[in-house]
Parts: sequence; C-alpha cells; structure tokens
Amino acid sequence: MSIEPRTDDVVAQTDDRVDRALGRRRWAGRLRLSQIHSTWRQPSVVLAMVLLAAWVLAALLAPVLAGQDPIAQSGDLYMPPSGAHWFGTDELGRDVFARVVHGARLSLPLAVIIVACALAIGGLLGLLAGYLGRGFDEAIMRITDLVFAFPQIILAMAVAAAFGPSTQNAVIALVIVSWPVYARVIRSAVLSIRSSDFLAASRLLGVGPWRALRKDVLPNSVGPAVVLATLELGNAVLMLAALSFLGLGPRPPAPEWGAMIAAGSKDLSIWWVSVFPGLAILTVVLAFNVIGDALRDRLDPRYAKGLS
Amino acid sequence: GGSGNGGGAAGGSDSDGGATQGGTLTVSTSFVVNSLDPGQVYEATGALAVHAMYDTLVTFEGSDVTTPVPLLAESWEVNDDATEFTFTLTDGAVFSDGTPVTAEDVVFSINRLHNLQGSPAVTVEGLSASSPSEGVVVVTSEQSNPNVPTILAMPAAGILNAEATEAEGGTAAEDAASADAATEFLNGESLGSGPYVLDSFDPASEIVLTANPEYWGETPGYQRIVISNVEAETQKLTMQRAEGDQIALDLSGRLLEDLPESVQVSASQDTFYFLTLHQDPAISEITSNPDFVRALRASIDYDGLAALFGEDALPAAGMVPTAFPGALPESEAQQQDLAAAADHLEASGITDPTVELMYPAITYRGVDLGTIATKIQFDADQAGIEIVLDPQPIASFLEAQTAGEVPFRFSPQSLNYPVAASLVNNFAPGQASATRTGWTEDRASEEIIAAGAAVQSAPDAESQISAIQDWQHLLNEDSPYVTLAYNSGVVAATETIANAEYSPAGWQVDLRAVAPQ
Amino acid sequence: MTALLEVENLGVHLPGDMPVIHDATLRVDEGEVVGVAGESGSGKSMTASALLGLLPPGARTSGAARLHGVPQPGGSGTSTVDLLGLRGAEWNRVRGTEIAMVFQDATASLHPMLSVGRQLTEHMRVHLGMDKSAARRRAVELLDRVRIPDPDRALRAYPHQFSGGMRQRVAIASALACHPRLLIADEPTTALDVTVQAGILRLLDELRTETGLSVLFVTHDLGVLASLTARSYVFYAGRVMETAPTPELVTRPRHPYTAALLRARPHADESWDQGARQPLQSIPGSPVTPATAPPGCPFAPRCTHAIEECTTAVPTLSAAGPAGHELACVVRPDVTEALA
Amino acid sequence: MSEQQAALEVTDLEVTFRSRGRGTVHAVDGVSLSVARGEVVGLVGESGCGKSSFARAVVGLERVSGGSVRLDGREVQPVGWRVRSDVRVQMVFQNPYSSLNPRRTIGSQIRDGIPADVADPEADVADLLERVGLGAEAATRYPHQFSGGQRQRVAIARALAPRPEILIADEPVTALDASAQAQIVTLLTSLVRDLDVGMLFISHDLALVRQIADRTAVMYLGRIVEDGATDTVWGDPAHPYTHALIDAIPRISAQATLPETLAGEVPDAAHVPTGCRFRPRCPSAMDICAEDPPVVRLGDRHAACWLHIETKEKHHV
Amino acid sequence: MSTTTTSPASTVSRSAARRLRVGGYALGAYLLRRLVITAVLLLGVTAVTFLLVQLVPGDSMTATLSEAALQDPEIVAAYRERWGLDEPVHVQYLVYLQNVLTGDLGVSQQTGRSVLGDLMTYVPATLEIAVPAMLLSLLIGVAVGLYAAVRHGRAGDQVVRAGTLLGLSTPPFWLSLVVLYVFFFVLGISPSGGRLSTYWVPPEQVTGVMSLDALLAGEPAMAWDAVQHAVLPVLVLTVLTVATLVRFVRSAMLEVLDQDYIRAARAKGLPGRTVLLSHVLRAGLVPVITVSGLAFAALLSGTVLVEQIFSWPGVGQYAYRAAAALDMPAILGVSLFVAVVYTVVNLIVDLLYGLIDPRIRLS
Ligand SMILES: Nc1ncnc2c1ncn2[C@@H]1O[C@H](COP(=O)(O)OP(=O)(O)OP(=O)(O)O)[C@@H](O)[C@H]1O
Ligand SMILES: Nc1ncnc2c1ncn2[C@@H]1O[C@H](COP(=O)(O)OP(=O)(O)OP(=O)(O)O)[C@@H](O)[C@H]1O
Ligand SMILES: [Mg+2]
Ligand SMILES: [Mg+2]
Repeated sequence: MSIEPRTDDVVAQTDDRVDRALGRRRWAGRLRLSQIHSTWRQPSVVLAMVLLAAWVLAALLAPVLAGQDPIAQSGDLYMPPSGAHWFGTDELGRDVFARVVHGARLSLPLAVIIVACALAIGGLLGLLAGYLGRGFDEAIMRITDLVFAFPQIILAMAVAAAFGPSTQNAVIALVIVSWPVYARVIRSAVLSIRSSDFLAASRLLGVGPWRALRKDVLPNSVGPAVVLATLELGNAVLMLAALSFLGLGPRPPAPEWGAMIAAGSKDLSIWWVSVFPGLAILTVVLAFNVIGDALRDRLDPRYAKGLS
Repeated sequence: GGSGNGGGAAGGSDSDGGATQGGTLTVSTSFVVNSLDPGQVYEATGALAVHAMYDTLVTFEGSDVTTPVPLLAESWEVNDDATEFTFTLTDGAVFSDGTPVTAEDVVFSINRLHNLQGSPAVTVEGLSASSPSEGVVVVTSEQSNPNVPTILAMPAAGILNAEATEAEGGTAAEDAASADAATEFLNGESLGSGPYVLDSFDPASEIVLTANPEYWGETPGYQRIVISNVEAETQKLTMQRAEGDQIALDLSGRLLEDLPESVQVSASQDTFYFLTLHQDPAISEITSNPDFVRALRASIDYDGLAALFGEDALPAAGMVPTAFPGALPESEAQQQDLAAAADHLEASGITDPTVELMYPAITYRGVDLGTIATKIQFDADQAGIEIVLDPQPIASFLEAQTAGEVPFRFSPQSLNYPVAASLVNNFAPGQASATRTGWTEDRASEEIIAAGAAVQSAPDAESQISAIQDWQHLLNEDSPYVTLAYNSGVVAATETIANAEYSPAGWQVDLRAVAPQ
Repeated sequence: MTALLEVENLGVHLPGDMPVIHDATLRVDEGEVVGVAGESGSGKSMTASALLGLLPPGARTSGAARLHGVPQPGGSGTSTVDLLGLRGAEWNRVRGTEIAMVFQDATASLHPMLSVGRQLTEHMRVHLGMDKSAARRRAVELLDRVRIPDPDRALRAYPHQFSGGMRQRVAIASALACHPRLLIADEPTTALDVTVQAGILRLLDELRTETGLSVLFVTHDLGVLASLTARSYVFYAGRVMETAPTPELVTRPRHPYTAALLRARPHADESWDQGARQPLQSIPGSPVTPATAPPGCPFAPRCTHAIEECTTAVPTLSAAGPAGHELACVVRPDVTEALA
Repeated sequence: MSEQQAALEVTDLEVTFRSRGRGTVHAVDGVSLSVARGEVVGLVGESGCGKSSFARAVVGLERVSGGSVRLDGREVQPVGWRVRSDVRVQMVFQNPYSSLNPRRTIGSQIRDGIPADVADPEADVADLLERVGLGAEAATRYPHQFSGGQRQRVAIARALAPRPEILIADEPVTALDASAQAQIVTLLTSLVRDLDVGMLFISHDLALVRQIADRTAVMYLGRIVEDGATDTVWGDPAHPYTHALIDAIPRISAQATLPETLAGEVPDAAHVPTGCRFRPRCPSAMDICAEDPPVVRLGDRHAACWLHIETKEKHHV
Repeated sequence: MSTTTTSPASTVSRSAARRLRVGGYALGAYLLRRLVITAVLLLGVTAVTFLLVQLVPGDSMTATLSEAALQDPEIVAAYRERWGLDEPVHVQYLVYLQNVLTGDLGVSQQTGRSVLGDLMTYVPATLEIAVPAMLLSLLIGVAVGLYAAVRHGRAGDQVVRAGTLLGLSTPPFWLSLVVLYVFFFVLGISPSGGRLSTYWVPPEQVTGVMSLDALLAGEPAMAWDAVQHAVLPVLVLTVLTVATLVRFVRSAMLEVLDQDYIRAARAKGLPGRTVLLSHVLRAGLVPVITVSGLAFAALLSGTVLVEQIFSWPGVGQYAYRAAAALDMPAILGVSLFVAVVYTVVNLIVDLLYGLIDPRIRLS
C-alpha cells in the first residue's frame, strides 16, 4: 500500500471546487435555445423579463410616457407626490417621474455599452490568454490581479476623477474595472476547451490553430460570458449610479438615477427625490440578476434540479 | 475623563469647571480644512477655529464688521494718507504657555503671514510690520489703505508665539514660503494667546478646542468646543433633535424650514454667486462678446435662482452682498428679460451659441452648486444659449481658474476681508481675478477703470460707499461678471447658547464670545 | 434459510412524477450474497438507495421492503420493520447497524477532510456507545480484517493518501463497523482494475463465510455476478426481468434480455481456454427508462422474440423451471441455444 | 502477421510529465510498437500505466521526450502552432460526449477532415455517415441529438474522413453500455479490415481485446512487458503480469469461482521500482530481477522477463 | 459584488488555482514565493496609481499657494522642490518608492499630515464597522446558506434566493439613505452619523476602535454610544455582503450535499445534525473561505459610499476626499493599504485552506 499524497488529482479536484464556488463554471455543456426557452417559463424569470421589457419600453417611449420634460424647471420646488406630479418634484421643480422614466434612456444603454466594451476587451484578452498560454497568459493574469487588488469603486472613482466627470469617462472607468472578470471567465472556459478532446480531434484532422480558435474554442466559451454579461449588466447599472452619486457620472441636467439620489440625499425630508430613482435602480438590477441567475442555473445542471 | 453623559441630557451642564463655564459646545459644519496654521488658513472652518485660538491686534464684535475694536492692541493710530498704522499693545496678554505677548511676536506673525505666500497672503500684500519700541508695532502699507485694521483683524493675522514657532521650524524671513516648516506642528498644537487651544485636529472629522487655562482675558464660555464635520442635511437632523449645546453652520435656505421654535437663527448675506466670462477672444469668441454677455445677463431668472437657495436669499443687484455697506438696494435687483436677451443675442451676431460652464462640484453652505448651474443652464436655454455643464473636483477647478483660461465659470465668492472695497482690489480690470478672466485694462472701458480708482482713493467711508455703488452699476452694464444672487451665512444654535451671532467677518461665529446662557 | 429482507412491488417515483422503479420484488436471505444486474439506468442504484432511505429529496415510494429481525428499541426481542415507512430519525435504527452500504466510487464516498480513524469510529461511538479508545481498537481490528497494512498509521491518514483499492477496503471496513447484517454494495468494483477487483471480491466472499454477512451486490458485469453471488436479479427499465440461482442464470438464461446481455459481452467464460473467438452480438436499439418505456414489455422493441402480445401485456415475474428461477416474459422462448 | 509491412513504427518512445510536488513521471518509458495496415493491435494495462499518454504521443498531441514515431518511415508531425498537413494517423477518444464540438453540426465537423481535393465533400460526408451506420441526414444535426453510441460512430466517421492509414482508439467503448460496446467494437474492426487501416486498440477490458485484436501488447508502468499474437499471449502468457491479469478476470461458469488476486498495488508512476518494475508484486521474482529485464523473443512474441532467459536465446531490441 | 456575484465575484481563478498547488513544497519556499508575488503586485499598484495621478489635470499647488505666490516663479520652484514636483515622472516615482520602503508614505497635501498617520487614524475606524459586518455576514451567510441548501428547491430556499437577489440589487448608497431616513429621521432611534456623540470626549486611541477604547478608558456609557453609532453602517455593510455569502455558501453546500460521502455518512446512521455540522459544513467551508477573502475586499470598497453617508471618518471617506482633491500621496497610500489588505487576506485564506483541507496541507 502507499500512503503518499497523490497531489495531481487532489489539486485538480480542489481547483474545480473552488472554481465552482466562485461561480467560475468549467464549461461543459452548451447553452441551448431549448434551455433558454424553458428558463423563460419560470415565474420569477417571466416576471423579471416583463419588468425589464417594461423598462426598455419606458426608455423607448419616455417622451410620451413621462408627459413632461425631464429637464424643464416648470413646477414648484420640492412638491411631494401628487396627481400632477406622481413622484413629486425635485430641487429645481422638475418632475421626478419624468426624470426617473428618462433615466432609463441613460442607464440601460450605458450599461449595455459598458458591458459590451468590457466583454469585447476582456473576452478577447481572456480568449488569447487561455489559448496562447505561457507568457501572454501570465502577463494578462498579472494585470487582472492588479486590477482586482483595487476595490472596484475606488479604482473607478480614481479613474473618473482623474479624467474629469462625464458620461464618457464614467464609462471608461467602469470598463477599466470590469474587463478582468470577463478575461478570467473566458480564459478558464478556454482552458477547459483547450484540453478538450474535440479540439484535439479538430487539430488532428488538420484544422489550423486559428481556424480552430474560431470554430471550436470561441463558440464554446461564449456561454459563460453571456451569463456573466447578464449579471454584469445589473452591476454596471449599480456602479454607474454609484459614480454618479459621487458626482462622477453624466453631467447635469442628465436624469441619471444615481445623481438624482444624490440630490435627494441632501435633505431627507424630500424622500421622494431619492426613493423613486432608487427603486428604479433596484428593479432594473433585480431583473438582470434574476435572468442572469436563471441562465446560470441552466448552464449548470446542478442547480437546475431545484427549479423545475 | 469624559464630561459627557450617556443619558443624552445637555452636555452643557458643568462638571468640573467654574460656575459660568459650559461643558462641551458642538459646532457642526461641513468642512474641508487644510490647515490650522494662521499663515495658511483660508477657508471658513479654519478661520472659525483659528479665530478662537489666536488673538489678533484688533477684532470685531458680534455681527458688526464696520468698527474694529481693541484686542491685543489697546489703541492704534493712522497717519493721514493711511499708509502707516501704529499699534500699542495691551499689557498682560500671555500665550497659552504663559509667556507674554510682545511686539516681536506681532511683527513675526505679520511678516510670516506675508512671506509664507500661502493663500491668505493676498490680504497683506504690500504690508510690512516693525517694532520701533517695546509694546509698539508699526504696520506700513505701500499704498494708502484705510482698511488695514480690518485686515489685521482677520484670523490669518493671528499672533503666534514667535519663539515657540521658530523652535518648531517656523520662520518669518523672506524665504518663509520654502523654509518654514512649522505648519505641520501647528496642525496639531496651537501657539496663540486666544481663549482656546487646539486639542486635536482630524481633517476628516473634527477639530477639538479646549479652554486655554492660561487665558489672559475673561474665562472662555466652554471647556471644550468640538467642530464636527457634518453634512448639511445631517446638521438639520441634529438640530431637530439637539442634545446639549449645538451650533450648525450650513443650514441655509430650505434647511431652515421646520426647525423647532427653540432654535435661534442668525444670518447675514455676505456671499454672492457669479458667472465669469473670459474676455480674451483667443480663449473664446463667444464669451468675450459683450452683447453675448448682455444676452446671458438678461436671460437669467434671478428670482427663481435666488429661490433655490431658500427664502432668505436674494436676487443680486450688484456685486456687493447686502451684509456690507455699499450694497445696492434690493429694489435694484436684476430681472429676467428674455426679449432683451434675444435682442442682445442678435446684436452679438452669434447664432446658436454653445458654451461650456465650469464649476466646482461641491456643496457650499448646504447648496449643491450643480443645482444652481443647472438652473442657469435652463434659463440660458430659454434665450437660445446652450450651456454644457462641466463640474470639476474643487482642486481641478482651482487649478483651471488660476491658469486663467476657463472661458466660462461659476462659483461662490466671499470677501477677503469684510470691506466692499476688497472686491474692487480683486475684480477691477487688471486686478487678480479680472486678469484671470482676460479683463485687462485695455479691454475695459475707461469709465469703469476710473470708477474703480474712485473706490480705492475714496477718502472716507461714506464716499467710498457711493463710489462702490457707481462701480457696481457700471459692472452690471458691461463686465465679464454676472452676479446672480446673495446668500446668507447662517448660524443656527440651540436656545441654551448666548452670542451665537453670524459674523460676516470671515469666522462665521465668534467662538470666543459664545457661552452658555 | 430465513429471509432477511423482502422487497415487494417496490416502486419509486422521482420528483416530477418520473417513475424509475416499477414493481421490483426481491429477497435476501441471511448469509446470502445476492446479485443485481442490468444495463446502466435500469434502476439498480435507485433500488439500493430506496432500501436505505437515501433517495433524492421528494422521491415517492410504493410497495413494501420488510427487514426481519430488527431489535426492538427497548432491547427486548426483535421485530420486522418496513423500511419504506421509516421517517427521519427512525432510520438511525437501521442504517449502519442493520444495513450498511458501500458505494461505487470509494474516493467520493469517503470524506476527504476527515481522517480515516474518525470516519471509522464516529458511528461506532453513536451506535455501539463505545468510548474513543474502544472504538479505535475496533477500527484497528477492522482495518486488519480488510487487509490494510499498518492499521495504526492508516487511522491517522486521510483518504487521499490511499490508492483506489485501499479506499474501497476502508469504505468496506467503515460499513462493517457496527455489525450490520446486510451489506448493500453498489458496483463497488466497477471503477477498479481487474486485479484490484479480484481482491475486493475475495474479501466480500470471506466476510460472508466467516461472519454470515448478507450482501446485496449490484453490478453490471455478469462475470462478477457469476463469480460471487449465489442468486441474482436482472433489471431492465426499473423492473425485474429474471431471477435465478446465478450459475443457472448465466449458463441457462430464460429471458431474451438476459441472453442478449450475455451474448453482447466478450466471452470470458469456460470456452476462454479454448480460445474460441466469436463476433460480439449487440442488442439492437437502445435502453429505455420506466419513463420512456412503451406499454407492454419494456424490452419488446429490442427483443428478437417479441410478438404482438408483448406490446400490450405487461409480463409479471413468475416461476419458470427449477428452484427459484422466475422470469417476466410472455413469450418465454428457448434462448439458451443461441448462447452456445 | 509480423511479416506484414508495418505502417506505424514506434521506437523507444518516451513521454515525461513534470509536475510540482510529484516529481517527474515517466508515463511512457521506452516503448516500441508497430502497427501494420489492416491489423488490429490491442494495448492493455492497468489504470495509469501510460496507455493514453502513449496514444496521444503517437498522434502528436503530447510532446515526445524520446524515441520516434514513424509512418511509412516518415516522422509523424506533432500538433502545434502550424497547420498539420500529415493527417494519416487519426484518433478516436474515450469519451463520446466530450470529443465532439457541441456547437457544430456533425457534418461540419466531419468535413474538416475531408481532403481538399475531394470533388464533392458533402457526398463524402454522407458516405462516411452511411458507413458508420448513421443516415446521411445526420450531417445536419448536433451532437446532443445523439446517444453515446451514436456519437462514437460519428467520432469514427470523423477519424476516417482524411483517409488515415492508422487509427488510434483510446478506450473507445469504455464509457458505453454493454450492447453499445458490442456495436462499436464490431463496427470498428470491420471498417479497419475493409479500408485496410491499421488500428491500435487501447482498452483495460482484456476480454474485449482478446476478442478483436490480432496482436496484443501488455503494458505495465510505462513499459511493454509482453507482446505477440493475441491467441498466444492469452493462451500461454509468457510474462507473470500477463498471467496475473488473465487470472483476475471473472469468468462465467456453472460453478462460481473467484478470480485470482495479485499481490500489492501498482506503484506510483513517479517512483518506479528499479530493475523489473513488476518485481515487487511478482510471484516468481528472483534476485536477478533487480536488474532491468531483457526483451526476450519467444517465437512470434516478445516478453521482458528474466524467467525465459536460461532456456531461450537473448535478444536486445 | 459580482464577486458578488458575483462579482465578487467575483473572480480569481488563476491565483486560486495557483495558490492551491502547494502540496509538495515547503512552507518557507511557499511563503517566499507569495512574498515575491505580493511585492510585484504592490509595485504594480503604486505604478498604476502613480500613472493615474500623472494623468490628472490639477495639482495640489494651486490649492495651497496664493495667487500672488503662484505668479512668483521662485516660490513655485521652491514649492515644487519641496514636494519633488520638479523631477521627471520616473524620478518622482523612484523617490516615492524609496520613501515607501523606509515606511514613509509622504505627507498628505490635503490634511498636511503624514499619510501613514492618517491611515492609522482612519483604518481602525473602517475596521470598526467592516470587521463586525464581515463576522455578522459570515455567521448569517453560513447559517442561512446552509439552511437554503438543505431546503433546496423548497419554499424556504426560494425565499432565501429572492432575498439574496434583492440584496445584490440594492444600491448601497441608497440603502444607507433609506435606513438613515427610517431609523433616524422617522423613528429617531438611532444617531445620525459619526462615530460618537459629540458631547463625549473621545477616549485616547489605544486600539483605534472607539467602543473598545471607551471601555479601556472605563466609560461603558460611551462605549455603548459608540456601538449605537456603528449599528446602522454595520447593518448596511452586512446586507451588502451577506447576499453574496449566502449564495456562495448555498451553492457550496448544495454541492457537498450532493456528494457520495454525505450519503455515506447518512448511510452510516449518523444523526442528521452531526452530518450537517461536521461533515457538510467542513467540506463546504473551503470555497466559503475563499469567497470570504474576496467578500472582505468588496466590503472594504463598499465602505466608500457607506462612510460617506454616515459621516464615518474611515479610509473610505479618506479615499474619496483624496480622490476629489487629487491628493497624490494620500491616494497612493490608500491604494497601497488596500492592496496590502487584499494580499494579506488572500494569504490568510490560503493558510486556512491548509488547516481545513488535509489534501493541501503544507508540508
Ligand atoms: N438524481 C436523479 N434525478 C433524476 N433522475 C435520476 C436521478 N438519479 C437517477 N435517475 C434516473 O433514474 C433511473 C435509474 O437510475 P439508477 O442510478 O438507479 O440506474 P443504475 O441502474 O444504477 O445505472 P448505473 O449502472 O449507471 O449506475 C435512470 O433513468 C436515471 O436517469
Ligand atoms: N498531463 C499530465 N501531467 C502529469 N502527469 C500526467 C499527465 N497525464 C498523465 N499523467 C500521468 O502519467 C501516468 C500515465 O497516465 P495515462 O493517462 O497515460 O494512463 P492510462 O494508462 O491511460 O490510464 P487510464 O487507464 O486511467 O486511462 C499516470 O501516472 C498519470 O498520472
Ligand atoms: Mg448505479
Ligand atoms: Mg487512459
């Protein structure tokens, strides 16, 4: 008998466990359309989709829906919610309802832009890091380590402060702090594909490394990225609001939710100025989280059991 | 040991001091304090604390900033052309370490202030001090300046213990700006002769003063004063549920509404808010266009804007806030006139102008400057002027402002010292602020240059007042400044406090005088 | 021989109303090694789990599973317990002390972070009321019994420090700790090499002869079944297809399914030494589960002997031939010939 | 069979892994083996003995640290950063679920392997699918629409697409059901014979290898201990390890008989015994076994064992 | 947060994987390797921050010097020399590094005090709310996560799931405002902000933790007051962290519950509580520890906004003020501090692994 450590499989198992605990799923299956369909049938997901659809609609139809100009300083200042102003008016007499509704036109597209940029940058770097390995991988991973060593909000704040407050700079700051997550997730997906038999088989058939990257690696690593991106959409809305709250977001008079909360926070007695935009953020982020969560469950059969 | 009690009853009850002395006074204000070195202090909270720790030659009482009264100087004389001021020091004044205050200390302090070249040094530009004999200090001004006593009442002119300061690396020599190393020490310990001494200074949260046991004058009102860094909205909540002796300093406008009856409020309109438009066409073709400035001036809804500050703010009539002699009467307040704005805009020859408005992203006296800027943006838009807002961190704003290349900016302004003429020294063509907006003498009308000179050369207070009013009328016609509104400095205090009066002198409330009732 | 366990018409439905076991009937006598065979997914493990109350949460059972001779809680006399009726803490009367289980993957069935000693002794202390040192002494005995060298050292070691075969021995030792009368072994050798498998099979056989332990041995390898068990059940789609004494079952199967299974495997039988090489014969089609099974006999679609009736009538298990040979088949063709 | 001209010639192949904490593992340590066209060679051995490492090294998926792999005298090109132009050696993997790209159609995956000069690749794909017993319409479907056995058929079709001369099958049926196993094995052997392709069939199911292989090689701890015609190897094993393997197989018989056990366990590949690696477990170990055993030729087979050294002549290969 | 979820989630596959590969080599070598990695990381942090500060348009000079002084090139030059602003960027960086190595983080331009001194004042304040919040989150996280895992798929689990999603979706600054509004403004049962009611003379700083220092000073009433001030910030930080933790604990425990060794433990007839507490919990703790390390880092970043609203004089507020004032030494100091915390926490996490999991015990 041998009482000796068998490190290899131990390490492999433990790695795997940690990965899973961190939500970094080793990508095995694929996200099928049918799975998405059945995901969509859960009541919570349906609710989240409806909520999200409502927000998208609100964003699209904001001018019609809001009834009032979100930047017109036409009303009395600090009016509590009433029939004329459903959510009251703010410190400049603007209609809070109109501003909350118009806020969606800002937060939703910006969140999408942030996530798309971060996904593009992080995805590409992660893909190459996982596929090329060695020096490039090492370099990318050290850079991501570096970004992780800063708390997200502090780094974003520093970047935004350094470049000056504006929509564009807030987006840049948030892309800078969020791309590493994608790089990591895609990289670990790619790593598992890199050692997969189907990639080996492809290469054995004479498929070149770059074609294999495109045909075999890329399509199989988008799944986790899609899930992550959905969850990160919510996070992007939150972070953008946080930056705005600190005065580092879109410039006034843009009806940004975080900035609106900041305005309301100056005086607690006018609670409506901050409560409604807060609820707006909450519902949007919640919708993204519920959907992302359900997608993640779908990707990982371990969780799916409890849902059906 | 702690003098407070957990029961929440007034901390003002006395535990171990004299019968008239209170326990702890809490002053809540939202602050960014850079230094408690008199030679460096330049913002309101620093001035508040420094004023309590450092005696000056002369001072003001209560809210009256017109008549300097003796403090370390028991009397003073001025020569005819107001260039030489001779102060005779009082006997018996001692520093907190017990050493007597001498003329050397005064000379040292004034010269150090000058040579440090810190922010407050502007006020003593052209002044120098010397001591011809024991107990006598002579301050000379390069130009005639009747306001020297007022300047020397400012906290920055607080008298330091020269020997002790030098021991900590301080110097009053010419090269003080680079050689002086006492500031760091002074941020932890005070070296003055005032009724309070510095106990601790935490730039983020609080400044704690304790009564100076060696104080040579009357026993200070409290054993301990805590100047606490509290956001305006929280100050309001604190006042609503005040426990103990509390003063709040940022409760202006709306925040004053529905405070308990018992809270005493004292206010004085000593601040103005204004827009500055750069006059150099190389910087901006638009802002340097006088008709454009007029169009903008006419587009502002002054009443509505003042309302944003709260009930007791006023639309501006001229540059001098109402707290000071020389302010224009309320009846002359500017009015919105969109038709005129349109005419001016047409006259300017500029169509669809777009300008970027830079301002510091801060809350000042409980009012978010972004809110005001947004209102300006909205009003200008009514007149067809598009304004893009550019909020900047305060440091960036100051840097850009100093660089003098900002086309269009918005900021609050208070006086360097509580005399309206100090504005002329700063804003008249060719003066410091004017230069930064490209308003050189060749770009200004002779008339306005002459009006400014008239203020400076006014022989007495009365003629100075009318001169400054004329000057303001001219500014309203044609200048790079659009003065928007006056706002009050406010002191809100619990009913248990006496002498909690707002002073436009720069220190907001005289902590030396505040005492339990 | 007296019956130890009698399972009658066991049915198991997983949550979502998915049937996985259908009317399974089986029996284990005292001191008997009984085999259960069948293709993957035929419900072998589910049957084993049902007997220990380890079905996935939300699973429903029907039928009965009687365990005889269970000591009364008070300590006087014995009684029969219906395993399917046990709830919550009641199971602790049976688990470990009456029925113990060995799982397929020994690596997975030992806690990776607890020492072997702890895993061997903790239930002894609970069930047998032993103190630490007594439990340890017994653990050493057990390890010795399952041929683990240097048991003292082994007690302090952790599972990852052992090889696969050794881990399975440790798992067996742990299962035997509280003197169970029935050991359920769910494919305990499938993951092991043949040489290691041989050792485990021998160990189980020794335990049976020396201690009179009953074993319910689950496997999909008919060869393993033949070498160890006295009687066997063949499962298909959650049903018992055929049962007989093992030698009879593997040499003279009656059910077309059993015969097909035997034909599909490489011939490591008596003809081995003659070196006969015959082509392998696969079963057409693919296995079904109770959920996807057609009406009638679940094997009918793949059965070469199927007739019209097979697709309608569900065959039940009934006697066929000598001593305990039963099968569930309507046609009952003579399938033995084809094996030769 | 040894008269046949061997297509694949592996000589003294070595594969080494270095891992932290375990040291260097010589997973394959000087293995020589040949496979001729139309021939099925079985490779058996216990878990961890290096079968997969050998297979992957042969096709070029694993870095070779010694020896050579030649096909018709030409080095086999390893899989690297260049497009692999020589595709005459192909592989079928163990796990049918992970060896197909879940996101591409079957057809597109097979087409990857069709030589560029084929006029109608689609027809070729259809033909391959028919050959492995799937309809041509399978080409448009995705892997998840197939069962494990069917997927393995697809994998075989794919491996055959570039007209390989040698097929390496690494435990191709281990993950399958008994009946699916029979189907796949039958399919593989018949295809190999029809197309005159050589096949290295790796398995730990000795009975299965015996059933289909022309020649069998037995591997222990990174080395071949015996190889020769299947019937000879299984009928009269020359190496004690082969003997032990055969005796450990459970048999079906009317009398229940327990399989024979083999003492001890496979040592850790990072710390192999000196001399004959089987020595610590060998029932017939002798003093001389402390030295590396010679490879002895015994008629139509070889065995690396000292037992045969007195009687038979000595061969060093 | 994405560590939080996810975000946290979010998030360190590489280092997690690497740090586990420790089975074979000795603790000394391992620690040495970690130290090198940490040093490189810290170097990177300083470099990045430094670069960022160079990008900033303003510098502190204008905020400090008067206009007249700014016009005077001599004074400007003297000032630049004093703060080292006259050197080329890379020299400035090297000077800074040299100072850092000797423990001198420079003088904050905003507070005029040594950055190290500032950190010593503000860090304990932050820890005073961060540590209780973390402990509370762990406690609740493990308990609720375990509960949800055990009730997998049932009503209890769904409720927990909904709750955690809600927690993850709540903007922290908004939540702070809401609790302040409710507990202070409406109900009046909590103090408004700060660490201590002003009528107390703060105790001498011993531990830096206000309530402890008050107790040491023999003032239980003051300690109680300090505790009351900490309640709301701790509450908000807990809500923010606990959601992430619950989700991780739940999934980790679910995974463990699914393992054969848990079935084996139950098959042995061990009481349910024993199985849960000594078998499930133990195995599930490994990933939970990893996540706790990350969650603590996320929590520290959450303090920026929370401290802002509760006027809590901690590092978060310090960082915000430093960023707003572009106070270079302070920004660098905070970044270094956070990076050190990050790496130290990760190191502790790694060492804890070794304690819990014998498979990766350091030899
Ligand atoms: N946790 C589960 N949830 C849902 N279905 C399950 C679960 N476990 C098993 N099944 C299904 O139950 C049926 C019986 O499974 P069981 O594990 O008993 O088969 P088995 O005969 O043991 O197979 P194997 O030889 O693969 O171990 C199968 O159809 C399987 O798909
Ligand atoms: N990538 C690798 N890194 C380190 N060691 C490896 C690696 N791959 C294989 N090994 C080691 O090499 C040895 C041979 O492994 P290999 O997979 O070739 O064996 P095998 O005979 O195929 O086993 P199995 O029957 O389990 O598939 C084993 O000890 C294994 O641990
Ligand atoms: Mg099973
Ligand atoms: Mg293998």
